[in-house]
Amino acid sequence: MTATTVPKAPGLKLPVNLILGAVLVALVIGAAALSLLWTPHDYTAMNVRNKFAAPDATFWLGTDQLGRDLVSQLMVGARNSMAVALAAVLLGGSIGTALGLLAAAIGGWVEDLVMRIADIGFAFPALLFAIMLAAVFGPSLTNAVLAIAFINIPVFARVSRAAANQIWTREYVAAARAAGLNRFAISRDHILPNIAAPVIVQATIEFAVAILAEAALSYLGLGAQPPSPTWGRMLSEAQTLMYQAPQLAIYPGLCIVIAVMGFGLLGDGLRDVTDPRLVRER
Amino acid sequence: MGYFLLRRSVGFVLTLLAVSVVVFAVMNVLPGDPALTILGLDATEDALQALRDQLGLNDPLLIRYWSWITHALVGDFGVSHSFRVPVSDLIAERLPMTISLAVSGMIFTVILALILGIAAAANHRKAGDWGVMFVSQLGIAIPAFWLAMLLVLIFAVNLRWLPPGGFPGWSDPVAAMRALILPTVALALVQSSVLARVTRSSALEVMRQDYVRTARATGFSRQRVLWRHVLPNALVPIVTIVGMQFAALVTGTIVIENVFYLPGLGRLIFQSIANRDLPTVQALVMLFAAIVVTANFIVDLLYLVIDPRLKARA
Amino acid sequence: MILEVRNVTRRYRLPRRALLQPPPVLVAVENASLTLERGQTLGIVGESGSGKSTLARMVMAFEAPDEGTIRFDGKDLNRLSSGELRRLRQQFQMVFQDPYGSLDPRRTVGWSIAEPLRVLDAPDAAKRVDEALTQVGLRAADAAKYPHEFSGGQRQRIAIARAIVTRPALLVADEAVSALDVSVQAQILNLLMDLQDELGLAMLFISHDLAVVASICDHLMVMQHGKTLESGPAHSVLAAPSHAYTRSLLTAAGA
Amino acid sequence: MFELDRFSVAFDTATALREASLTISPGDRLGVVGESGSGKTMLALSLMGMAPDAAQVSGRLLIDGNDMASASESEWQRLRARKVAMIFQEPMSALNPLRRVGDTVADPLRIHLNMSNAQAEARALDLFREVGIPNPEARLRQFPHEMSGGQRQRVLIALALACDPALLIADEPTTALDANVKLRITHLLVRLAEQRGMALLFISHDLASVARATKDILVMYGGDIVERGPTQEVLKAPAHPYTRGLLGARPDPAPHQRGADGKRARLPTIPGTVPALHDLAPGCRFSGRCPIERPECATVRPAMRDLGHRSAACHALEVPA
Amino acid sequence: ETKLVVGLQQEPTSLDPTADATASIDGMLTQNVYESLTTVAPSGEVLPQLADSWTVSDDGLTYTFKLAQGVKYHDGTDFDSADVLFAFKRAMAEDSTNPSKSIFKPIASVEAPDAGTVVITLKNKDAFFLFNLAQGDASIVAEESVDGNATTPIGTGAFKYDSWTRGDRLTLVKNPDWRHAADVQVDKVEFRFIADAAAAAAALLSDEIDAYPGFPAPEMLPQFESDPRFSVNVGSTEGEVILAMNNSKPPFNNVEVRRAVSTAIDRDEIIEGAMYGVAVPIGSFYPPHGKAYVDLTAVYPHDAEKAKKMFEDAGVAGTTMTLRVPPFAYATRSAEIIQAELKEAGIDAKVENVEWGFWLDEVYKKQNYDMTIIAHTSPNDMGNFAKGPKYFYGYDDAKFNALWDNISTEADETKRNELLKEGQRYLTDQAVHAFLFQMPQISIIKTNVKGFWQSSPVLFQPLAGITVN
Ligand SMILES: Nc1ncnc2c1ncn2[C@@H]1O[C@H](COP(=O)(O)OP(=O)(O)OP(=O)(O)O)[C@@H](O)[C@H]1O
Ligand SMILES: Nc1ncnc2c1ncn2[C@@H]1O[C@H](COP(=O)(O)OP(=O)(O)OP(=O)(O)O)[C@@H](O)[C@H]1O
Ligand SMILES: [Mg+2]
Ligand SMILES: [Mg+2]
Repeated sequence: MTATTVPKAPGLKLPVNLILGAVLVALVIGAAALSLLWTPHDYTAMNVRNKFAAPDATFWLGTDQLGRDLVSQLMVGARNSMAVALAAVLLGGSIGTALGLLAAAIGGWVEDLVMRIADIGFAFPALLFAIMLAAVFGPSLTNAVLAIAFINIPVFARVSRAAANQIWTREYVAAARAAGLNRFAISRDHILPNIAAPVIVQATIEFAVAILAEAALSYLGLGAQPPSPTWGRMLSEAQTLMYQAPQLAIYPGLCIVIAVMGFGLLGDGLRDVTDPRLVRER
Repeated sequence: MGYFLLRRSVGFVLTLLAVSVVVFAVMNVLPGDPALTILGLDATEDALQALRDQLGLNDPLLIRYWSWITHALVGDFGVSHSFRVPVSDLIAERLPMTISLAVSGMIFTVILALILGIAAAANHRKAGDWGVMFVSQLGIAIPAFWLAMLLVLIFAVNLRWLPPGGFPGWSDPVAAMRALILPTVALALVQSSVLARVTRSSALEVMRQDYVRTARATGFSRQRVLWRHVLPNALVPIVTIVGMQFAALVTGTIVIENVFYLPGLGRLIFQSIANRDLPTVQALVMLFAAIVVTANFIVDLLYLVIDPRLKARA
Repeated sequence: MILEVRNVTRRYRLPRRALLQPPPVLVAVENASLTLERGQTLGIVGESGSGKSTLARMVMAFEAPDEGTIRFDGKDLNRLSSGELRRLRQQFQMVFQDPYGSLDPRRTVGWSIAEPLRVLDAPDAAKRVDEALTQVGLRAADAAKYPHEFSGGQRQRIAIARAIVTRPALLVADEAVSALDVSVQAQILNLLMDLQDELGLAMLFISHDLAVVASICDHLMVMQHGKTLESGPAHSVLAAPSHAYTRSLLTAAGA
Repeated sequence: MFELDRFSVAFDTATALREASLTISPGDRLGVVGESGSGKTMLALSLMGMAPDAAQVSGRLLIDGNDMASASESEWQRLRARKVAMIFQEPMSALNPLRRVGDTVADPLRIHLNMSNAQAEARALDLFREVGIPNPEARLRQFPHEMSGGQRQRVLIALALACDPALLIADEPTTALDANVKLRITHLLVRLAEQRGMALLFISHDLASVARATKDILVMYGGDIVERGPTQEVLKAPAHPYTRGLLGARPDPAPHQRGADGKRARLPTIPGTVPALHDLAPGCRFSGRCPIERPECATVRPAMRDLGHRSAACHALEVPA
Repeated sequence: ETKLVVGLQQEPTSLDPTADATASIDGMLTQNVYESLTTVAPSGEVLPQLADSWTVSDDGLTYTFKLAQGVKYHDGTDFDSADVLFAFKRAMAEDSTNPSKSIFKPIASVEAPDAGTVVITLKNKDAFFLFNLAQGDASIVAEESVDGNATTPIGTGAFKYDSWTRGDRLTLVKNPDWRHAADVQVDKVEFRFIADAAAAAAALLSDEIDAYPGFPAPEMLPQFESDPRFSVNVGSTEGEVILAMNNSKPPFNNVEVRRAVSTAIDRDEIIEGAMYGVAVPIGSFYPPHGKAYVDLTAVYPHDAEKAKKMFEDAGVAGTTMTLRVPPFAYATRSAEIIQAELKEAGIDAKVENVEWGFWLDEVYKKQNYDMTIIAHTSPNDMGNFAKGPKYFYGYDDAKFNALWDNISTEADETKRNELLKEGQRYLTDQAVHAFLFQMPQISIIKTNVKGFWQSSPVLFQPLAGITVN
């Protein structure tokens, strides 16, 4: 008697964006992971006299302005940029989302307070914060991550609060209250999973922002310290080489685009397969 | 509504106050001596000391903060340490640039995003939709300064259609608008891509609503339904994001103003932080905070305009 | 007496019309009183906006009345600490109107049903979920499925299973069958009656459909604009309504 | 004037309407009843040319003799509102919350009938009066959230009537309303249909409303039309076992006392639940729940059998007395 | 009307060269808007300016200047010896914030016997006195207008200040009343502040600006060299780029360690990698274009193996040293290469790119560093090494202090040059720092613009001699 109205399983038809996104992300993460074990050359090995070398059998993509192997630099750059972006987004995202959830859960003056703090975070130049961290703890990639995470907090706080407020009006939340759950348990069990979609979308956007923010901080000496490359730093260093060696800007730029698009598509795809409403619609 | 206004105004003042305390504290724990930055490596110690006295840097922190905040309350933001002119003059000089840029960026963002987002929603799961989703994903991924360089290379250096940078001021509106085109695109493309996606998903959400079906049943064309019924209802989430984006555009000017050598606030705050010009940094951060809070406030008011139902909840 | 609502009033402050005027106040529920014994069903009928759901929310202690008291099993709900209230909540549960909105789409049905048990740390949670599912006419295996895999009627059964899994003394059903079609509605009503017989449930049954109320309620309360128009044993109210509104409802439903 | 001929609406995962044949002529008032998911809404949407994009439509749909089954969206746009109009189930959400209701009603008048703003507004006012909205002048300028459910439903009716359609489809127009309002709306629809000589397709699972509103009735189950005939006759003496089950399940407003054992009488129900529409059993959809099931029911789809001026699709049909 | 548009990297925050060290103030205004008693030719030769002529007493301590006649400030007030008196008193005062107060240190007194004469008496001989007087720090400003100079500079020069749009541009117009106004061809000069090198290149390539002296990106030169619209000049500046070591702290208080560092570095590689070959290596602290220059670049030839051994002998092999680098392209790029070179010699250098304010505070003020890279842009600044242990070099050497005393008081040029050579040799021998290269002055100038100095012994660039076709 349990003839449920399960629609015929749509096979294993995963959305294109999910597959494409997963492939791109795997590519980037793979390269980053591989760089821990192996790179075609020592990424710090320079040979100034062989700068801007054209691609050949030894240097697959040629060399950079100091004669270092571009492939190796890009691989190690993948590792560093991924670390920055993922860490910053995870950190800022989780704090921000937690704040947003808290604001929505408690409401009233707490919500006001959290949102005003978020305003302050919005208004406060990340640059100033990065300089402060560098000044107090010395410049490092970690501090760059912290600074970027910091600018992410208010963004996620806003997005998650808005989404959470909507979910709080749903009847299943009232049902959970009736079940005796307190606000924190409800936030954890019901609100968080159901605001995942907008939060994930925001995370993919912030992911791109983080990679580029690191570049901007590196430019001021507040990001990754030499000799570790990041894509952002490679890109900003290649700015003035646009006319002479455009490939030095194109490759890291392409890497950034690939990584960001990969995570973006993956995020879209994940939302498409996890949102039951979209599943139903299909 | 009155209560709402009151609560927001109190929030506004408290926010600015908190910002001022934080900036003041941060600027003071930062290593870096404004006097040394101004006078350079060859300055003698007594010259430095004299300048510090002049700038009031030798007073205790609290006294400096108190004097600053009491003056700020009456609209006097002090004299810039490095430029030696009233900070308010500095800001007044540069504000038009940044506002022009941010506003044109906002206009560009909104128009492009609405067109693309609605077009994508209208062609849900068709080529147009995929196209917009792909292009917007790309738009998010392209670094702003990188895009800026590319635009300059193509449109200023090679084609010579537009100037590579600089801002002639509004006395010559045509020149001013031409000068704004490239920076606007570089500044706003990312935001526009983000907004296009928000527009699309929020339009799709609205298109599932019953009243859209009613409108179609009334025999209206797709276009009419989209612009008359879907868009206005999709605006609430769009406006939320737009409010955040305005703040992002204002802060985004830091990079863009450098690449296009535009005389705006972004570059000013960058310089002032480097110069440890406390009064200027302080005033600018307060200004940014005010802009952010005001933008959010305007968004809240816009909700009321957009959605008559919300008037009941304010 | 399991539930006693005494002289309860609930006002909502509406937005100010002008800056200097005091905000208008909407009295959603005015001076409402009711009592409910174990194993009995009280029906509340009334037009849309008459304050039925507001009353239900107050009984569920989701919001507090501005005046009056609500006692559950002798305890004043609004005097309890939040911990005590949470522990007491297993004793009174609610079934909502919307069979689609009242289940978290991202959780399996079993998870949702077990939710009140987790709060209690009940050791035999899995067993009780199976039991509850069987009681509402579903299978234990259905626990692993997601809400969107069920029909509206089945979801309402799931919602009821969640409400009875803690073996509550009181069930508040706010328009629990309004969204269902006739044959499913009949099944659910029968189910509620079965449960009442089996568990000795008291029920607060909210509806705007007199026919439905008539088939299940012992007592009846008619509301309009927040006021209680009349109340009493169901058969006497239905047979001899004292208020014109009740009469009009009856004529509309009959005929 | 409207004719469906072996018309089907199918999705990848379900057949929502299976080879339905049906005609609607001017002045008809036809009720459609059936369990949730039986295809009532899909039938209505098909007549509006608004079946979901995902649906595959087959068969013929003739409107004034033109086959519209494969008509383009713009051809349909010309017909909607003027030839056929629809009011939807949920009055709370079927109105654009951001438009004043007067504008919503005036829109089709301006667009389809090229009325000026003033003309359209005057006409909207007339319509508001006609559907019985109190104080219509002021109501024109209100937003949906400022009106009660019954009033909103009237606005929707006014909107549907605006361009004087030949057929008005009402898809569960009263489900969300309380008994008084339900009654009034039902009477209003009947009155309007009679005054205007308009055909009415009244969809509901509330049998009492259908009984009041319609001359003929169509019973649907699992995508099939299982019975049709004059409303009063069908309700009095249902031919199809499903129709009988449906009628039996309806609660009646007389007070039910508890029995001697302290228990109350259960309502009669149809055992089992609606089959999933993707279980494309070749036979009768009702088989498995049917109290009078025969061996062939599971394998052979019963044809519509003519019973004088009514018909039903059942192998075990007892010709009513 | 002839208009010249000049791109500049740095925008000053004030327009008063006597109160602010920013080089671009001098680049725009010194000897253009403001004038000093003397001026300097590209060769470094001192020429008359507001002083028509001067005499020096035999003991080298008393200078008598005859002032130019009929000179007016841009605001119409007259120039005379009282202004000179005022300008010097102001710069020398206790509370003066003059960034180069050391210029005025040797002065015992300044007197004005009459309106056209100024007599300056020194406490001790100063070989650079007349040269120093040409600097912006010694500009002759008027008491009436001095307070406004930070924003509206008033001087006596060939160009008048017109307007300043902060963040964007500063405009000067020709002063028709200047003494030699007939020789000035340009009517209007617009300085545009374009900090970003790529933006500057774009502005040049799209004809937005006519000249960019001090172009910061040597890597972009090929683009301009191949373009017939531009001429690229690479000259010298007074900027010695050094890898500074903290002599007050181990391990760099050990001369052998410092020598090892000098041996470890490969100047050619650094110049190729950081400056794209556009720089002249230096072996000591003196510009190669100077008269007293000795080439000491061969004293510590690059030899990684030897350096490694030297580090081992000194017992520092395998240690980590921090290299704190300010945010200038020449420094950060050099740092990366030096890091690699030190690694080859067995030293792990931890590069820390720091922000400028941080550098000033931590490195310069607090001497909190092991190594850093910095360009010293002031002329005649070998005296830095005699500034004692508090200066960020942490270098205190009685022998050099005595030597510098001699140099700075020796009025005879030949003798002074000999002493300067000795100083160079001594600093190299002590390997106080690793001396890298002389900062080039790269100017990219439209071919139709003539008259920009190829090299510059000073920070200013007179615009009076520039022509635009
Ligand atoms: N949070 C609130 N703020 C302001 N007014 C409210 C609030 N909640 C309910 N109301 C108002 O209180 C009145 C009673 O609402 P309630 O939901 O109890 O009605 P109801 O009888 O359940 O109606 P329905 O049959 O439509 O569910 C309504 O006028 C409603 O608009
Ligand atoms: N977009 C769709 N994709 C797949 N199946 C659909 C879609 N829309 C409707 N259906 C299916 O078509 C069947 C008929 O739906 P329809 O809406 O006509 O039912 P109904 O009789 O109006 O039910 P109710 O009384 O609940 O309104 C349902 O089983 C439904 O699941
Ligand atoms: Mg309710
Ligand atoms: Mg339906």
